[in-house]
Amino acid sequence: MNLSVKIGTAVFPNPVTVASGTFGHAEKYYRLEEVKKLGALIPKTVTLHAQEGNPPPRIVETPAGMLNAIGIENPGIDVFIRQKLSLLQNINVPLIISILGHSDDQFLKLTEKLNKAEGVQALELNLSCPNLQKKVLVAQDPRATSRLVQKVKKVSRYPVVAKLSPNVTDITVIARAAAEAGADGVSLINTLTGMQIDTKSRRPVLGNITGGLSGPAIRPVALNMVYQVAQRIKIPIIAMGGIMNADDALQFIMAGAAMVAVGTFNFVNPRAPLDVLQGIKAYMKKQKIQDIHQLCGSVIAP
Amino acid sequence: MNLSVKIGTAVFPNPVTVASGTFGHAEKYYRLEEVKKLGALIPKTVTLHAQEGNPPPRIVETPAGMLNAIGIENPGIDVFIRQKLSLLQNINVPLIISILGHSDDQFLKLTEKLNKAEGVQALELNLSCPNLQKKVLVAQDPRATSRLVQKVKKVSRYPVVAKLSPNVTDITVIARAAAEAGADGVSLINTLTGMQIDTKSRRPVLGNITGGLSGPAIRPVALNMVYQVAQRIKIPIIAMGGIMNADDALQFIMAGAAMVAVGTFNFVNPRAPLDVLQGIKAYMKKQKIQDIHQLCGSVIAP
Amino acid sequence: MHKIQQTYTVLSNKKVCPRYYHLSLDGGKLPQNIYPGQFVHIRVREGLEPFFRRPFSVFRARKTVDILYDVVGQGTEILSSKGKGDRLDVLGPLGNHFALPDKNIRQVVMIAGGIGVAPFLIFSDYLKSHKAEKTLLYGGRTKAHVFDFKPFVRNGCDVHVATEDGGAGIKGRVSRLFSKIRKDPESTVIYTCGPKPMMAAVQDFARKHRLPGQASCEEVMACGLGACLGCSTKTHSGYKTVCYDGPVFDLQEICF
Amino acid sequence: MHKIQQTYTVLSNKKVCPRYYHLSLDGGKLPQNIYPGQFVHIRVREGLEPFFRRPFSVFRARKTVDILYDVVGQGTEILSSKGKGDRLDVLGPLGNHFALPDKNIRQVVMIAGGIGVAPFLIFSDYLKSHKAEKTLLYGGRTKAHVFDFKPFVRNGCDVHVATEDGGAGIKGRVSRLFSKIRKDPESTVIYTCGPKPMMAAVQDFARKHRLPGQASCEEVMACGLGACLGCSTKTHSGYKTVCYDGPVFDLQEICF
Ligand SMILES: Cc1cc2nc3c(=O)[nH]c(=O)nc-3n(C[C@H](O)[C@H](O)[C@H](O)COP(=O)(O)OP(=O)(O)OC[C@H]3O[C@@H](n4cnc5c(N)ncnc54)[C@H](O)[C@@H]3O)c2cc1C
Ligand SMILES: Cc1cc2nc3c(=O)[nH]c(=O)nc-3n(C[C@H](O)[C@H](O)[C@H](O)COP(=O)(O)OP(=O)(O)OC[C@H]3O[C@@H](n4cnc5c(N)ncnc54)[C@H](O)[C@@H]3O)c2cc1C
Ligand SMILES: Cc1cc2nc3c(=O)[nH]c(=O)nc-3n(C[C@H](O)[C@H](O)[C@H](O)COP(=O)(O)O)c2cc1C
Ligand SMILES: Cc1cc2nc3c(=O)[nH]c(=O)nc-3n(C[C@H](O)[C@H](O)[C@H](O)COP(=O)(O)O)c2cc1C
Ligand code: FES
Ligand code: FES
Repeated sequence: MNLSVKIGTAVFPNPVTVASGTFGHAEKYYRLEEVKKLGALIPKTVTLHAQEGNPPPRIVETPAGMLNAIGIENPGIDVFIRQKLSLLQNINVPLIISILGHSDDQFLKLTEKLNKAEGVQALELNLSCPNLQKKVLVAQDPRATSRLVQKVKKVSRYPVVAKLSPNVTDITVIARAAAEAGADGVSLINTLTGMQIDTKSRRPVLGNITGGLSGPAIRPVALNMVYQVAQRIKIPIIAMGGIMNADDALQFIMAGAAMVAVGTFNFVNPRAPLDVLQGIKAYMKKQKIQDIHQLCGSVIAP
Repeated sequence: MNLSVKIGTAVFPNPVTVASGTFGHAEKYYRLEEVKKLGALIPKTVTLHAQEGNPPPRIVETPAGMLNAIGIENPGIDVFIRQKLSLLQNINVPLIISILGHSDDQFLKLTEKLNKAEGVQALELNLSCPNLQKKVLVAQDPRATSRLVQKVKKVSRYPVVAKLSPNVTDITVIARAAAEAGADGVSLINTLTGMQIDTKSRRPVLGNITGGLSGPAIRPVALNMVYQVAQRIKIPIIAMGGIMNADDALQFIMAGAAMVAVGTFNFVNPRAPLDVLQGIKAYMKKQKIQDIHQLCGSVIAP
Repeated sequence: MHKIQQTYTVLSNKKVCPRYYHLSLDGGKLPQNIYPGQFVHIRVREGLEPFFRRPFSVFRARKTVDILYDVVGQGTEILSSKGKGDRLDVLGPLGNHFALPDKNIRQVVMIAGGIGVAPFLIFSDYLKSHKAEKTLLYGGRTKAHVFDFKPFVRNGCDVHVATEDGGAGIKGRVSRLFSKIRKDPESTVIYTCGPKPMMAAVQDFARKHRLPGQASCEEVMACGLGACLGCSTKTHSGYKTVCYDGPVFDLQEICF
Repeated sequence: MHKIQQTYTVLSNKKVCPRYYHLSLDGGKLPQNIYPGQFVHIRVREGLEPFFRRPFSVFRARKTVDILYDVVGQGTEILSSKGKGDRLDVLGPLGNHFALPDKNIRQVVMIAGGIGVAPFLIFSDYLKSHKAEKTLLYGGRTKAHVFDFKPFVRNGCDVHVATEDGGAGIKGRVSRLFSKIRKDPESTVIYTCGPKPMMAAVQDFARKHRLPGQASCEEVMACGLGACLGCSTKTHSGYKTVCYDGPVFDLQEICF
């Protein structure tokens, strides 16, 4: 059974990964021989300088999902490379590093620093974090997306994946801009902007006022976007948004995803990514499918 | 206790209504003396000509919500006015009639026909139905929104409310276009486009392939949009999206809504609109709030 | 707000065969208002999971309101865990009902596939005083789908059973029992409820022999009240809601 | 995939006072690995409602793993319905733990508000062999929040109780019991767990008298593993995750 997938020149043993910001401390809590079975890991987004993140509360449960406004808390790229990257490399699983610059220049600096590091398979450009004090995200503007992808592609020794926002009128326009600018893949979706109010105190529940909605609640939205994008562009899609189990993941693959990431559901069931992988294999076996590429985009729609 | 709210020149005894497409056959199934307590009813969208709707399946459950692709099945405005309007008028509750034209001209014809009818308090222009075979919705284009609102306003003898789509990059831009064009209010949100696939048959679950996501799952998205729009425009907002109970409704009112509509949750608990109304009254009593306007937009956010 | 939304107490909830449960609700005044073929729409628990109510044909409505159900997913799973004294939020009765056969009818044939048998017990209660011969043709997948048909027999029904694996009754599909049907368009009438392919076979048979009939249909439902237009099914006169225009349709009307 | 994700069987789940329940899990080898102050992260039922797991301090870890909990919402409501033989998906042990007091310490003061008492029984188990005087100051809202403190007494603790309505112990807040604390920075150490305003009062008191101490904090949690950075709390050295960097922090570090 062939499960391996490619993004640009990077090869991943299978299509199952974890979404940025939803998986960590594997070295302490996980059986690494199990983590190693995944197709890739995508760690929390790293920025050029350390960020302390947003004031708490940062998360709240919502119906079948959650809001988060972490604010990309991270130690900055230098500390990341020095301290975390080697822990991750020890797991011996392909790594897709998610980066976010607050300017084109910062994206380039991040890329250059990672060019010098070892054990990285691809870059994911987070163009879509809704929890920073920006009015317009890069991924809400096709020109900005195009320009940034082009610049990073010129510099990067790794395949480059653009992570897109669902908070747009037509995500296919942005995806096409990324593809035409040379991206090797796109990741979708990041979170939908949302809010909750505590009626007792009359205050927003989140310290940041608004946050990003994720989890099973948004899965139908994510699936539609993956389906629409897959109709329009040829580069591989890393799909995420509410995936809890193999059936969910298969829906995304049938809609056209090359890889699938478990995000929020890691918090509910840390075993979910492996369950997804096993479930995909079981489905392929039952349906006598030899190669995952036969499933990719196989939805039968008029 | 004053609960009454105004939209343009129309006065509603209280802020609680039901969302278009989610309430019907009151004459057969409801105690009309109870329905009469609501602030308004918004019946299913009516088009100029009868529409048979989309092929089944038209609905599917999703985590904490549902997808629908009804396709505005309706008997057309003439039959509506002849047969349904009088049944609705008999209830003796203010009516906001939702209309949808497939061209500016159709919107105007609908308006003229309703101008001649009796017992209508306001019009809701459905600019945002995602289940018709259109590439771009009116409510995804500020210019189209502005033009259409202006045209209808010129003709309509009723206050005009523009119903907006959440499938946009920045809903405040569309809301502002509607407000500046003279709309007396905006309704938000309509459904988010979504999809589900049956992995056994590898087919989309819905006959229409995609549908609109509604229900508690999308409430945080709706609340954020209402909050953002309320910061930017002065005209009243009719808020909807996942409201199940008074606490949900109060969140929307605090975020800036003048009225709140129960939609999908009518299917789960038909008593929900009245529960919401009672709960709002109980909250106001407890908090010693005399006038609903003191609550509207009262969220405390930096 | 709703005339028809009530909370009822579970009186009993028992397995009647390996596949089916029989739930009895203390229906208050509800039973008097129920006609054969109507259904109840049950919120199997508070909260959002499952999200929709679940529709079930009324199996019997005498002092209690009863349903017969198959555990096929989360909703019916939860229902099967209910016990005496539990309370359920119920909408009903909903939908239209079977038309009672004319006086001149001499054979009433009820053709049921699996759990589709549910509306026929209450129907046979209503038919008790009707002079016609009453024939129940029941097709189940296995013996596990066969329960005690005595209440039907007591109502004067001839019961014939077929199972696909031959574990009970004759072996084969229910269509192997069609020989029990008198092919007289004037005096025979068919009522059917079950999986679509089975009802399509009944439709073919009835068309061929010009037998009149009705079918009770299923679609996934949200409101159950004809409000959302979500449960529409295709008929030769356009889309019709199963919950409001149906669930009972003229047998030849439906596009299976 | 997880070293620490396991399904455990409920051994018992009993009300110990009108407000609190005591749940015992057959913890397998888990108890040996638990230190006082650590917590377990429980999926109270399958499905999506509630969505997050729920964190609970370990109350005791001998052969079984025990928690003491207050029913405050949906998650704890569901937990209270569990009975012997039910199975629970548990992550744990998670977080850091209380630092054991040095040998020179002569009074260990545990200051608990309400359900914040939970981590102190296991702590007193660990302190059994320590020579220091062990003092538990417990503040509850009403008598309904007071349970049997014998296990603490058996561990050699002096237990003092205050309730806001005077229904048990002395009347007033737990701060009225601070007189039991020896104000010697060299030989007294404070551990506290409870509502923020209470811990803030303890912090003030400790600062004033220069007493060292630790506090166990709470925040809403998603992962419980330090992965999501969602449970961060403000400290004088920046945001720290309660689940990974905590739940136990230096008493003066936290910005209440
Ligand atoms: C008018 C009507 C009368 C019915 N009467 C009975 C009855 O008397 N006894 C009985 O056991 N069942 C009856 N059903 C079917 C019953 O409603 C479904 O089996 C039930 O809703 C499944 O719920 P679940 O959560 O257990 O399964 P799910 O997990 O929701 O689904 C399991 C399977 O059942 C199908 N299903 C789900 N909802 C429906 C639905 N509303 N109608 C048909 N199929 C559905 C799904 O597509 C899936 O294949 C009736 C349905 C209708 C529309
Ligand atoms: C490290 C840690 C240890 C804890 N130990 C215990 C314990 O030993 N016994 C015990 O009864 N409780 C303990 N709690 C609190 C417990 O987790 C919450 O009471 C529980 O999650 C509430 O769930 P619910 O669904 O019943 O209530 P919900 O409906 O979720 O909420 C009810 C109230 O509890 C608050 N709440 C919800 N989740 C948390 C949370 N994670 N932390 C704090 N408050 C919360 C809500 O804001 C709300 O005010 C601990 C919390 C943490 C973080
Ligand atoms: C707590 C949390 C933190 C996240 N942090 C990041 C991040 O740092 N970078 C990023 O690109 N996406 C981040 N995301 C978004 C997820 O990677 C993912 O795109 C999104 O949550 C949708 O998938 P899901 O529904 O499976 O979680 C975060 C999501 C959550 C819930
Ligand atoms: C079955 C169904 C039918 C709907 N039909 C219409 C419609 O005809 N016109 C319209 O403007 N909105 C329609 N809507 C959208 C709702 O009015 C509402 O805007 C949306 O569902 C969000 O609110 P909710 O989450 O409370 O349902 C429909 C929604 C559903 C679920
Ligand atoms: S279920 Fe809503 S119309 Fe039938
Ligand atoms: S709960 Fe995720 S970091 Fe603490």
